[in-house]
Amino acid sequence: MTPPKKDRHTALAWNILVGASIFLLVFLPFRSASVPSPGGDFLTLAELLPTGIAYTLGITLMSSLAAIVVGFAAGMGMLSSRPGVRVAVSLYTEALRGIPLLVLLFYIYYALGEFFAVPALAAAVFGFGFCYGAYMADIFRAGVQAVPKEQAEAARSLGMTQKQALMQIVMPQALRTIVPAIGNQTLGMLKDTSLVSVLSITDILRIGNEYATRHFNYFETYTYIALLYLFLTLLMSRVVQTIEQRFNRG
Amino acid sequence: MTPPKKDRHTALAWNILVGASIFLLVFLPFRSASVPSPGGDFLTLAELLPTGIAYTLGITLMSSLAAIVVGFAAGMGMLSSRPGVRVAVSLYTEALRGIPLLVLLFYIYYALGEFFAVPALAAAVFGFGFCYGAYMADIFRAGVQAVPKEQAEAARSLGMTQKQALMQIVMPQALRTIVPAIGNQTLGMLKDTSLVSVLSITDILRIGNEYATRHFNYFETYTYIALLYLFLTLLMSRVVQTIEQRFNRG
Amino acid sequence: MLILDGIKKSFAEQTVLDGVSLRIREGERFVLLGPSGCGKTTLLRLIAGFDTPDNGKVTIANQDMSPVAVEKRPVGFIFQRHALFPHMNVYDNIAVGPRVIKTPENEIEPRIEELLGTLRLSAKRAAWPGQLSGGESQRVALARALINRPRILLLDEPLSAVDENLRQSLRDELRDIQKTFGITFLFVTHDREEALTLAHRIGILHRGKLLQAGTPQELFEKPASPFVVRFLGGYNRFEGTVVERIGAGAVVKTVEGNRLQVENASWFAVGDECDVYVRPHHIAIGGPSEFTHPPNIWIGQVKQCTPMASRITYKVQTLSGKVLNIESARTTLEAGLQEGRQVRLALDGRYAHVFPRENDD
Amino acid sequence: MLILDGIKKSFAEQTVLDGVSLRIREGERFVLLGPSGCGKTTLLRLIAGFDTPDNGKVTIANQDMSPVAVEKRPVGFIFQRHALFPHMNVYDNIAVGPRVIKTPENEIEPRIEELLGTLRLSAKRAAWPGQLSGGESQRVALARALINRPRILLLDEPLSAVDENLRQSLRDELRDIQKTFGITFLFVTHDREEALTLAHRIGILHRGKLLQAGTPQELFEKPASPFVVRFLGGYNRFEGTVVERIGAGAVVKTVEGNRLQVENASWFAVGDECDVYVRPHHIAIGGPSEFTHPPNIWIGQVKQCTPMASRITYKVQTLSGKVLNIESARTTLEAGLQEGRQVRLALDGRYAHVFPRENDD
Repeated sequence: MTPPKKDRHTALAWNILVGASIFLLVFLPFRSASVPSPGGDFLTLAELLPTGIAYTLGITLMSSLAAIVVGFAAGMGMLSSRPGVRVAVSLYTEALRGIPLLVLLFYIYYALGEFFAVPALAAAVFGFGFCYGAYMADIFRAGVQAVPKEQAEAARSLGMTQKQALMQIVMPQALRTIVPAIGNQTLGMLKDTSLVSVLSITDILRIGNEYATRHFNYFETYTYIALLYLFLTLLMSRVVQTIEQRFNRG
Repeated sequence: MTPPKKDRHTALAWNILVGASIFLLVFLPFRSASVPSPGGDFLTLAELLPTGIAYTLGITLMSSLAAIVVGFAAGMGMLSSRPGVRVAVSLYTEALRGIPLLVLLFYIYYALGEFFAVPALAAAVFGFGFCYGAYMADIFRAGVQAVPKEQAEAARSLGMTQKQALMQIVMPQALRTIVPAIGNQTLGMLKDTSLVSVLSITDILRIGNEYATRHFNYFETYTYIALLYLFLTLLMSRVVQTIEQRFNRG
Repeated sequence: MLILDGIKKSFAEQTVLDGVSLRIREGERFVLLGPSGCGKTTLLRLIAGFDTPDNGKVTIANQDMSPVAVEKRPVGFIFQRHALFPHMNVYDNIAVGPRVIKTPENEIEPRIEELLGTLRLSAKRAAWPGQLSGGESQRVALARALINRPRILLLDEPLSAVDENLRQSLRDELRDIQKTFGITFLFVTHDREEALTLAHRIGILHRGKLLQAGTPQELFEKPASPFVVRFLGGYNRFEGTVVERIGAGAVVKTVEGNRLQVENASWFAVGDECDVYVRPHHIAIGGPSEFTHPPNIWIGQVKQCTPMASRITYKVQTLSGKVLNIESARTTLEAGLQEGRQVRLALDGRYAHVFPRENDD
Repeated sequence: MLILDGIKKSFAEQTVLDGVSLRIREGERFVLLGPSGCGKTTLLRLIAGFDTPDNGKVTIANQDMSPVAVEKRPVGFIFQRHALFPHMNVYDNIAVGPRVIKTPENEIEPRIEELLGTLRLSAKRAAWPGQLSGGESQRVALARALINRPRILLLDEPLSAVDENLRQSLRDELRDIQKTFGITFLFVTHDREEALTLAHRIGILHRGKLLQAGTPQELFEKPASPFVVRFLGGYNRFEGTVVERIGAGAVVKTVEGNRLQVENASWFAVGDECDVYVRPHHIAIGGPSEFTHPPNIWIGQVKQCTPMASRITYKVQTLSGKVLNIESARTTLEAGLQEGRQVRLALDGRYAHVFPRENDD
């Protein structure tokens, strides 16, 4: 996906950044721990964070699954031969792409919360699923459309029905472009999960916020938090890249 | 950019959504105004919002300008013949793309705030500028690289120096792809400005939050806020589309 | 075998096929030849069932195809880029057809092995489509289609994506395979040479109409329209008026003022406006002392002389100003007549084709 | 005019040009012909200064080009897709060169007007590049290059992106423009016919080496290497051994067992292994009673007979099993010899080219 020209420098930058963030992630907590804790709390940031990481990664994973389900359904709807279905899907995708994710989260949690109690975690997963689903719909649609039309036609002329051709011939090929693109969306989600901190979910950022406020230690805490996110996204981007390469080769 | 196949349904969806949001934006405030105000505040949401809209749009505009400046510089750095420059730019873009925008805003406002006082507005514009700049760098790079190599070579063989060829021949053509892409980034920024509400800037979302909390009127307030964002992004997406079409035609 | 009857098809108000009727015989290699956009691929797709005609009927082996779904039609289709399934190896690609109709694997295997043997593909049984050469890929596509035992094989420019220097040998291979299997071929191309090499009969399609169908020989000797002449090779066109009738022939006076005696013009009367077509190799070229006998001896000056491997092509300007294309065989070591030289030309009136005046393009 | 002296160039360890030396004369149309990847475009780019040779020297009009920057070289470059600047109209495109060196507008205008007139572009003065036809776009590219009064015009396959049926007329136009301006042309192409039509002299480039440079006539009659024979047209290749010397000629026994008497083989001794090339049109074909006189009368069976507009091509299998390509002029109304017929062949030993045995590709 990235043009080959810049690959070498990007790879170098990746190595430097991963190295630096590991170094600082290991080094910084010890300094933090030595700062006197006015709140009387003896837990260091590093001890508190595993919960946050679990929430962040857990929400990312669940949201990604939700978005894939929504996106697949909407994407197939875009390819439907019935105009009504296509208009309905367009309404959904255009509306969801027009509303900020943070507003959507507030809407689900507080506004819909007036009618039935929505747990924060559910609100987060629904919000991400519907928001990202609107983008993933396009990924599924484009993936199917990127498979040359002759593939389906060849399958038909060899005796397959339309559905057989879609599932046995077109989809396996479409996944080559769909899977890496979903990986990139999930990477974006990993960063966007920081928004759930406003719903009082104790993800990485929320824990950082609370720690920083309690200890009046903003600089080191936020540096640590930023590096942690950087480390996680760099790691995940490597995973996505590997998937991408495998799919491009295979 | 969008494949022609879905254009018709997207356009229809656009019309329906704009129509519906205008209708609801006009209709809802009257109902809201009739709700008894427990806080004794007689201002309606509609009266409070112009400030929020001004902040939201103002921050979008300033951030976009900042990101264009940063992105142009970084993009040209990517095309530099000096490897050191290219690595430095890669470090910047990879790092900034790996840190969530919300974390970046906290970092600038609170963490760097330990050393020098950063006004919230400045923190927002800096955060957006550097975060989106990392993406715009790629837009500028790709825009220049998308111009066929022969354009620059033809210019050279007609007597232009390398710099003359870049500025007089390549750049004017690169803008055709760069300007619409910047428009799309700015559209994303418009939505992302909702994050500045956490820095206590009274943008649309912040005003909505405060109003909803004070009046215990979550459903109608957030519906109104969501529709307002939807209306603004739909409007802006039409502007971007028009620019895109003009650039593709010209 | 295959009968097309008054096929019409439009897309978005544009007529692509405008009443095409055609009969193709069992075991024939029939080539549909025409420029891009003439409707030839559309016609093939209608036969395969990928599209539906607005009007007219497709009959294969005495069966009307209108109610038959794509997957049930007794046709094989070979695509431009062969359309092998990239996620299956050669064996599985070929097995798709029999597997869809639930043929037991132990029946499929010997059939595929036999086909692989016949088509020199046995060593490629487990290869992936991406690892095949252009020729192997074509043979796999053929095997995949042939295993279903179709009544007719439809080929949509399968050689157009192939490298120039491979094309000749793939063409020969296609011929051989058709002979081996004795299957009816309907081949579509825009490449004249390909059509001439492959076809028993050629149908010339232009703007959705079948202008002529016949053997290559018939098309050259009795072209049914000016387009057929123009499309099948180089030509000189003379606009003129019939000034005299001689037996079945006539004398035409061209707008430049030359007199041209032609042999086959029985449909024309004195005074009729007409276009006369003469192929470059039907004009003999010689020094100022040659061709002393009328008719059709013209004088000119060589403007351009290009030696090719087996021929020399000339552009000669006649005294009247008209520039003629001339082609002569290159059987001697001579370089041909130099540019600037005065020459005499002899136009062979036996091979001139006369048509009523055309005014469009 | 242009002198290339031992030009070498490698990209990433791959040798693209391997010591090319060449002299091009003032006012000459020189065509560099070779298959894709032979290094011809690289050579052109080195002359223009877009790349730098690893070794060797480019001299234009007695001036060494090594220290001269791209924008200062006295060359014009015509790109494959013409590379007109899409954001400028025709006039401004042409004006780029003079404006860069700050020529006053009132001097530029008459020069452009004159060029536009000569090139039949006056009506297109204000048109945008996207509105031009292929031919107009080529003329604008030429005007843009010519206004700078270059010493030599470098053309990098400018016709390869053009539609097949336009190509012939654009070729003629290029010739005419070169004649009008009398400028030196260095034209690069992979298209044999294009080269033959355009060139005073042709240089055959293969794998970074200049195999031969000469007039088309010289290349056909005295090919310097087997590649030159093969690249310039159809051929039959016979592997054999010299079994007898006769004057300057020899008798070659082919591996299939046929005897082939050739005329020009003075470099060979009895026992030498050699390859003999005979062009398809240097083999005469006739019924069983023709060509009764030796030498080089072979017997065979027609496997394939394809009538083209002016020629008939055959594939004939000789008794020894070898399949020959044969081409004969088509001057009669006859359909040619039918497939399956017994025929006699007469190979013309005067036009056979003999080379030492080649073993690679």
